[in-house]
Amino acid sequence: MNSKNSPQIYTVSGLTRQLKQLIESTYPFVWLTGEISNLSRPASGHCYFSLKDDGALINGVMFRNQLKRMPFNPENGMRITGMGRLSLYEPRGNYQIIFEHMAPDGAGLLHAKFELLKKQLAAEGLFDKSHKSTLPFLPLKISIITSPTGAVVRDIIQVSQRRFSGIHLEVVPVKVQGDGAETDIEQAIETVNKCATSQVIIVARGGGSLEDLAAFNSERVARAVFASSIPVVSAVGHETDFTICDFVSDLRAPTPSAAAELVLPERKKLHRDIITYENALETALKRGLKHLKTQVKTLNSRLKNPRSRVDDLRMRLEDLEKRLTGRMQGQLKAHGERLSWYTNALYAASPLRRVSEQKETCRFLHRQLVQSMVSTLTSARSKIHENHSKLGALSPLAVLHRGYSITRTRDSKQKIITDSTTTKNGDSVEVLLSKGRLICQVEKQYAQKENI
Amino acid sequence: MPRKKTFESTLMQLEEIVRELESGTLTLEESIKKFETGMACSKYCLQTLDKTEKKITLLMKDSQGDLVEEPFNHES
Amino acid sequence: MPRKKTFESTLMQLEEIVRELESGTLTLEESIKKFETGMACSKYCLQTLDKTEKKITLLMKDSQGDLVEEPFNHES
Amino acid sequence: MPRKKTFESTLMQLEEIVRELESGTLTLEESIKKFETGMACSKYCLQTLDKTEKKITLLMKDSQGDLVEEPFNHES
Amino acid sequence: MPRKKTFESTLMQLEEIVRELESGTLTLEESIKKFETGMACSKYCLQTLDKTEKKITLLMKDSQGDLVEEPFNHES
Amino acid sequence: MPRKKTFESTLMQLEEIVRELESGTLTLEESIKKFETGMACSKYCLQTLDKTEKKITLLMKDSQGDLVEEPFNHES
Amino acid sequence: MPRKKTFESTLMQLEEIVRELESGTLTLEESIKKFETGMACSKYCLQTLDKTEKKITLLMKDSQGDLVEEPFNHES
Repeated sequence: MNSKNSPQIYTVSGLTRQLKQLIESTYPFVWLTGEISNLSRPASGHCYFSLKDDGALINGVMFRNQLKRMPFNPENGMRITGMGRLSLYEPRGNYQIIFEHMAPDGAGLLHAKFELLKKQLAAEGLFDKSHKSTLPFLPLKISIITSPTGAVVRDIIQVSQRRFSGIHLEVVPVKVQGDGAETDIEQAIETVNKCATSQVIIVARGGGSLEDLAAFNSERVARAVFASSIPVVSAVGHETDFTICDFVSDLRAPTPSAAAELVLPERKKLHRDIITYENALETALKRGLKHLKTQVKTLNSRLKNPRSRVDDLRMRLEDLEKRLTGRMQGQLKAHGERLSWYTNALYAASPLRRVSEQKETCRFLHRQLVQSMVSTLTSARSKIHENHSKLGALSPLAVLHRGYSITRTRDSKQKIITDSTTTKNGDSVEVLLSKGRLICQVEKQYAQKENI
Repeated sequence: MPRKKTFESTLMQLEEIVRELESGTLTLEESIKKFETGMACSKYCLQTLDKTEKKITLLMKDSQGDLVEEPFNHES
Repeated sequence: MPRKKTFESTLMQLEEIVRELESGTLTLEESIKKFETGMACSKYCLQTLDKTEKKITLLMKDSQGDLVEEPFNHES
Repeated sequence: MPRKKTFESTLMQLEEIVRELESGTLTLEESIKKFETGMACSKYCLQTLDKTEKKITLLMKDSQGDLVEEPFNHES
Repeated sequence: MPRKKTFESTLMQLEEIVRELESGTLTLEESIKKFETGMACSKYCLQTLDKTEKKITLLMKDSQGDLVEEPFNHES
Repeated sequence: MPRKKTFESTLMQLEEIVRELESGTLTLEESIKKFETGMACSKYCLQTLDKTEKKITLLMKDSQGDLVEEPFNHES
Repeated sequence: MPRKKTFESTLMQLEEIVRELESGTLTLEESIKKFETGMACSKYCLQTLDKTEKKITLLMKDSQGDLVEEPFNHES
């Protein structure tokens, strides 16, 4: 409610903040021209000054980093044109301009414009690396946008032919300086793109002052370079001079002849390279082959011929067979020997000898038998003879030889008659004589002792 | 532009093949194939080097504003 | 044959055979078979290498032949 | 025969027989039987070796001969 | 005869007989019988050895002869 | 005779008879009887020995003769 | 005579008679009787011996005879 009717009341800080935002967003970059006064350079190295004209004064500052890049030293009373951004310093409530770049008036303006354009285009991304296309390795046609006269075109052609003679060089003549140069270059780039036969465009010019190079710093040329679908090599000025064209181009060459060198490979070197590759191919393959061959040959030599194994086996087999037959024959021989030994022993132990011994025993016994029988008989006979002769010697009849005789009864008793009285007359008696006997009859008996 | 691409890619292919062959990791059959391809690449590149035309011209607009190509005599 | 016979596989087979033969664990029959196969492998490898060598020589000659046809004029 | 007769198994049989014969524990009748078997083994081994040698000779001769297009058919 | 008559058993019988004969403890009749048996044993052994020798000679001759395709049929 | 008349027993009988006869203790009649028996014994022994001798001679002659297929039939 | 008359008993009788006769104690009559008996004994003995000798000669002749040619040389 209050806010609707009653006036808005700011705090100092609040207002200051809003002012700061307002100022800083409204004037991110401003170009400002004026006269330097109140210049002071404290120990910090920054440079504080005021820039004034007839009617007003504005505080300015340039920091040490930017100061370093300045080609001149700012002084009091010097009129300069500079570029910077407005900034409000809240604690003091004052504003100032922080210069990025400044230059003494005159040349300074042109330079400042260059810097501005460069910044703008950079902000737009024209310089971005992502937009830069790579150059063809070997362009077949090169368009050279430059002045058809003078050293620049000659240098480029010379270097190109030295490096790679068989290339199509197309010179697109343009004014490179003064009125119309900007348009010429712009149109030349467009034309070459329209023809679309070239693979590279070289935009070239010799060195010169900033004014001389104005066309190459122009926004139109820059945009034409950026728009070109054919890669553009910028070769403007000598070494240290950079142009907007340099920044936009796909490649910046320090000099025109350098541009030719960058765009074209050296044919001799290429040829040499290819031959080298070719040789490397051959060498590598041959080395590989040689290696493989060695490997195969080594393996081949290691591939053991089984013949030696066959020989070994043959020897082993022969040995086994020799042992087999040797053993068998040996066994047979041993058996044979044993058999013959036992056979001989059998013969030796044959009962033949025993038989003959027994025979001998038998015969001996037989002889003994007979002998003992014979001796038995002989001894019996001699015993009988002995007794017989003894008997003979003892014979009681021996007296008869002397004339005696013996008279016996003739009865069974054969009793010797020694007493005549024992007889009767008529008795038959037997008288034994030395030789023979007599049978007598008793006739008479006489008594004892009467007979003598 | 097809041809422009081919010289460079062929040269690169050749380089790659040399690297592969020198690495010694290929089989013999692959090696031979690569070698063959490499030789073809080499041949193609060498021929390309030989066959590029040698020409210096001047691109002009005639009175009607049409483009004309004229020989450019840079030696004068 | 089920799988394609390549130089490398043949070489590997040869190596394997040499190793097996050297191990001395094969029977006589196996030895002979292995030896036979080994000889065939060795032969095949050597022939393949020879053929390859010839092919390379041919390719190299071919590539130099054309070059001679169209010499570099900037070298003359 | 139930199992395949190989050179090695036959040689081993022969060795076993020789060992048995040399042990002196066999009867004459057993010895003769063993001997007979041993001789048969020996014969078989010898013949196998002869055949093998011939085969090797052939292989060696062959290996110095012509190119063999497909040397691996005995493996398929 | 209950058990098979072998060369060894016969030779042993012969040995026993010789020992018995040499011992002198046999009766004449026994001696005769033993001797007779001993003679028979000796004869049998000798004949067995002769046959064996012939067989071995034959086998050894045979082993240097022709190829035998299937020498192990007596084992089956 | 109750027990089998053997050579040995007969020989022993003969020996006994001789001893008895030599002892002189026999009567004549006994002697004659013994003598008679002794003569018979002697005769038997000698005849047995003769037969035996012939048999052995025959056997030994035979052992150098022809092959006997089955010499052990007296053991069966 | 109760007991069997044997050669030995007869011989003993004869000896007894001789001894009695030698003793001289006998009467003539006894002597003559003894003598006569002695003579008979002697005769008997001799006859017995003769018979025996004949028998033995017969036996010996029977036992091949050749062993003892003539054993009783007292008869010659």
